[in-house]
Amino acid sequence: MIISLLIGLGVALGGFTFQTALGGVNRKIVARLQKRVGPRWYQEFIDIFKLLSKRSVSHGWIFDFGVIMALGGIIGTAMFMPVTSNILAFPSFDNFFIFVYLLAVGMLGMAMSASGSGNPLASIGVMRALTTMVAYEIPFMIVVLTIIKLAGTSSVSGIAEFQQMAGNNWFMIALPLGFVVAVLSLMGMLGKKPFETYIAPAEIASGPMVEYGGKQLGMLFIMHEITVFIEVSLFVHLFLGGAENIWMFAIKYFLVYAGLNLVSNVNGRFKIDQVVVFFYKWPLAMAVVQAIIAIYLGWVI
Amino acid sequence: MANIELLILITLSLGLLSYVLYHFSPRLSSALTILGSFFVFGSVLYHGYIGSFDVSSTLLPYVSFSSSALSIFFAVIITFTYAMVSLFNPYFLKTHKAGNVHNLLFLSTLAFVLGVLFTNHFMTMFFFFEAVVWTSLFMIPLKGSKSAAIMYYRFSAFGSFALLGAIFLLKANSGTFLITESLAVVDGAHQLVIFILLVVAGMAKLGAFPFHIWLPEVLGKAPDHTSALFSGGLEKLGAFIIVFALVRVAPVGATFAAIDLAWSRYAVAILGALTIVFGTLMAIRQDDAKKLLAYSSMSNGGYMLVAFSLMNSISVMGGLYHVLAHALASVAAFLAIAAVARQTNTTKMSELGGMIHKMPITYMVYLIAIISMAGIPPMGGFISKWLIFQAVINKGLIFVAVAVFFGSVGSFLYVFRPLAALFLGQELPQYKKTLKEAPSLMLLAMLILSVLNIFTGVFPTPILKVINTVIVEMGMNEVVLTTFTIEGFNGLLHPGLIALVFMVGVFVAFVIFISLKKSKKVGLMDTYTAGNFIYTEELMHYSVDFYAPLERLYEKYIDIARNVYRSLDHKIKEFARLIKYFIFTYKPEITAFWVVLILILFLWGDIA
Amino acid sequence: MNSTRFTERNKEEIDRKWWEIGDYFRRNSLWMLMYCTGCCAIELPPAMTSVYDMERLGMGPMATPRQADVLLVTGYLSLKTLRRLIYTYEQMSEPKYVVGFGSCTINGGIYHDSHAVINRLDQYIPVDVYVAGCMPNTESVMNGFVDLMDLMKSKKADGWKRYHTNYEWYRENQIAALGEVKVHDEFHE
Amino acid sequence: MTNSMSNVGRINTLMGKNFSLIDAKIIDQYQVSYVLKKDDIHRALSVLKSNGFRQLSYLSCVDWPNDHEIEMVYIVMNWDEALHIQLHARIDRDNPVMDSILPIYPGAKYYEREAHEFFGVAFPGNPDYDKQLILEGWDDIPPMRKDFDPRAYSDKKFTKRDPKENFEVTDKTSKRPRQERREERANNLRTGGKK
Repeated sequence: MIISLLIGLGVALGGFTFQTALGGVNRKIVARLQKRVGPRWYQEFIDIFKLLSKRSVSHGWIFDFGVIMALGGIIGTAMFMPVTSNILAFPSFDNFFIFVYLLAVGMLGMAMSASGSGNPLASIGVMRALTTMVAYEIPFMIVVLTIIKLAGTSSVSGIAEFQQMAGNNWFMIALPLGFVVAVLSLMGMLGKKPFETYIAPAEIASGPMVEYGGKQLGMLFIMHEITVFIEVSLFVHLFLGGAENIWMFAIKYFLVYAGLNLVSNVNGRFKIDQVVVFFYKWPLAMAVVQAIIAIYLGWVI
Repeated sequence: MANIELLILITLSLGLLSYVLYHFSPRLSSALTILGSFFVFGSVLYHGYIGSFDVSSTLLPYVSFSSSALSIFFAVIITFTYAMVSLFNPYFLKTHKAGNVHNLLFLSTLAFVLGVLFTNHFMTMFFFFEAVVWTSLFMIPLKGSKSAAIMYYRFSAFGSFALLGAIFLLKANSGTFLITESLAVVDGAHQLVIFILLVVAGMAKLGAFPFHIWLPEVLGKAPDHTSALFSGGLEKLGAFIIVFALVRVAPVGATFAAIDLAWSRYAVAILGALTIVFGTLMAIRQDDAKKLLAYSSMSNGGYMLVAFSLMNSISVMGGLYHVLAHALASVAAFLAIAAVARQTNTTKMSELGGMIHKMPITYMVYLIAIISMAGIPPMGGFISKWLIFQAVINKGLIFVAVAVFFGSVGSFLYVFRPLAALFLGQELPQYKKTLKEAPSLMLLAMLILSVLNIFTGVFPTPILKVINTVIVEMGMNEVVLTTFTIEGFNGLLHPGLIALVFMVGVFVAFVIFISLKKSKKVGLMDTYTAGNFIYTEELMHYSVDFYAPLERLYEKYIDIARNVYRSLDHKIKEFARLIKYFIFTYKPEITAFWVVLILILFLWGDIA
Repeated sequence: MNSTRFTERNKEEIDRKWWEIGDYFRRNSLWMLMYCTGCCAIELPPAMTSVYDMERLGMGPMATPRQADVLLVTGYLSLKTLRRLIYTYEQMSEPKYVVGFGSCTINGGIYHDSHAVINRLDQYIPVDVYVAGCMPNTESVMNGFVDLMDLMKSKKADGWKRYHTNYEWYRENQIAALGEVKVHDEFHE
Repeated sequence: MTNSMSNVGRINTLMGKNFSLIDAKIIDQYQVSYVLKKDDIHRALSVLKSNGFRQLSYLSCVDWPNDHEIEMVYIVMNWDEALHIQLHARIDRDNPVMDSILPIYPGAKYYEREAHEFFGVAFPGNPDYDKQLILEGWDDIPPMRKDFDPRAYSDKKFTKRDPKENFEVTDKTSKRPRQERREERANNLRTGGKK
């Protein structure tokens, strides 16, 4: 058990390191896109360690407790994450719903802490984040329902293995409509450009993060990086057939993350009710159609 | 106390005694109520666990009892709710209009609920059912609102008539009023009608769509701690009836081939799905914290409907566990809100804020309750939702799944709102001085509930084993359980492991936090205001119209169900006036003529 | 006796080392809070975008004072804005730095004889780096930032410490010019 | 064109008929200026408002210290005819009191407060004309009066930086390498590290 826990912590730490480095690389890519030089690839590490070294302010115990709960919940979630079929802390317990709901603990912690700061902009940001969540989560869950029904297991590594066994028949190809929906939902999850309404620095001063500085903000940055790691890895496992070895995982992960970044950088920002209407129009319809085609009619490539 | 009949009689007489005692010492009367409730809960739990209930009845005429695993399961949950709420009683009696009857009504509903659960005779059941309705009816207006009680009575009467109709049809079908015997032989054309009538009776009691109108009215306007009773206790009677209808009355009609489910069950599942969606959407836009929780009760009732309608061991286990988890969570949440309302005299979120600074324990209780209610590990709600998801996904019910997922994510929205607006945010000056933490008895009740909320989420196996006996009793296969894990259709769940890993994560985060430089404490008003100097707390507290952008999208359509009932109400009144106009005129001979004519019409077939 | 003194010195040494490591991170990741009071603010967009690309120095704009490290005061400060500036400066988390732009923050610039505009910013809050010019061109702005990093490296950018040690003095100056830093206004009550 | 001029004419006759004008000036086809007595201002504004001049564009003052008078200026505008009318009236400078026009133009509230702050004119009828608006905690005579000396105020209130007499760099040799490095760095910054 102890060894499993250590492996899990290793996955969380590795995921954090990998994603943070990749975040820096992606900032470089975006800078290149805009004809800039861009920061160093390890800039994100510098940012986070700088924040941890600063002296912050605290608005009472719930402000700190929420941050601890947020980071703790996310680290806990990351500990369940399979990287490849072998690197996996708790085999057969990496249930998909654990990721979705344990992630929510982290989010709840952050939301609680933000509201506890007493700043109305933070509460507005949390409201927008939750509203966005109710928008993107439903189409995504319907697509995942289809996948679980087809694969017969809700274990994430099990789903990845199912795709590998079926001759690398990735769900990306088998469920093309669902894949499109999942890409859109993933952009919502990561808070990428058209759906980053809840950060909105110019309107609500970065929303939930408005009162954070120093170590609390640093911990939330760590939390954010691990969250991105969890969400992108979930996507890799569910749609891109997981990974046989760690290099394949890194490549797939990089492609997904960089692709999303490029897409998001040519977009503007939706209003919050536009986000909801957007997700409940085409993505939901596509997800339901995909589910009907795949489950009731059995037309899967 | 092993004899159910004696238990009921003792509870009733304790109620009468507390009524008498109230005139001498209200405190003593409340203590008696608490003792009585705990005594009932203790004996039901103990004898239910051993299985040594004495079901013979000697004192009451025409009444007979039987005990089954299902009824014991429900009885434990409901009596536990009563015991917890009874701890709140002493602090609320003074705020009531007629405090002296409260304890009497409280204990007599408890007695009648036991009657409903343990009787084996349909007519007795109906009698007890009506008794519960009538006694609980008078608990609602104690805070001063009569309209809610009238609404409650209307829908309850509707449910009772449906139940009565089903009972008569069963009697006609099988020739007996005994529950097990009459349900065993039901078949043929009557089956569908009986099924519909029973489901309608259950849904009216559960507050499911389209019979949901009364639920928020009653739970919103009843005395603050009584709402918990309705949500955690009496509403669950509806679930009990639903289980009768869905699990005991065998499936009827054609089967929906693609998902291998009878149409009638699918219809119930769809109704459950609609209940979830309506409850969620309405809960999101409530300003009154109690009404918000009431709509969340409605939405969770929808989960129970979906679970029971799917008719396999995983889903029924999920449904029964949801009954338990939701009872614990919603009672804890209602009681936390009641603890706040006792001091502030309001449950409107737009008038409250910053309660956490004076009531931190109440806040933690509410936090744990809503984590469970939203189905987030490591609390009990997650286990039941996971089981229900397993069943829904296994059946491939896409449209139900949309509703189930929507309700699950939507619950994050509505449970977070009281947290942010009522407990967190700016500390409003009007409550800064007077507010205190809740008194010890109330804290005791809330802490017990919190501990159970966590326990049901971390180590559910003992309870699931009990549910397994219920499932076997219903004639289904038991769910595979080991000491720590639950096996669903497509995966294993290890709740203890999740809790452990979560704790490890929190520990790591705590180590990171504590090893860094200490932060400077600043006040709540010292926040980013774009450089402006703001001194008024209300301006810095975001609590009105919390989800305004989302509400704007659907607020045009919310009144549809209510309008349907209002126009129905109108039509019935019109019809009654028409009859009055024709029949009950000033001339008695015309009335007599009509009565004779109608009698003749009714008796036509029998005479000929 | 001997050993305690040793550990004390050791502890100081360790603290100093940590501080130096922290300084490396801090000077390579300066997050700005732009207090755009005057015309010098127009020099910031070219500094941020592809011509000069501030991001390669690790700098970036931030939304709130809590998150930011360096406060950019771009231009003249009327009494009304000075109050807000002081409030904002006090909300920033430490260590914090201030860069004053243009001649207005140095000696009042073309507004030196106005009844509403202060002359020397460093009388009210500590300034680490001034960028002279009216307006300074973008190279000087960038140079000012690099100078700030050099100052941080040589531990001379200690304005926030000076604000603590000389707080009474700063406070006196603020009161002399403003009367009262925090004022009530009817629009926020 | 003729239309606008006829508008001016119409207003001219309207004003001439109703009020004793001290002076009337047609600035161009879109602007007319009248000088009235202090007591006529309110009536004139109501008449103009009922004639379509719905918008109060501006309200301000001019200080005439030599005449011991303050001149009030009201500018109203008609959206249908594209016509601005300036109304001038002089009031006593030592005791400047002008009744508020709040009942006629509610939008004048903040203009009057501003005028009070900068010129010291009192506006009875405006409930909070003496609340502070722009100058927070002002401690001198109103700053837009001509006898207010901003330089003296600034010298008194704000610390000045003493300009150095001699700007010579004391040690040229030691500064040289630093300047060179600085130039190089500036070059570097401009080209982004490329030659």
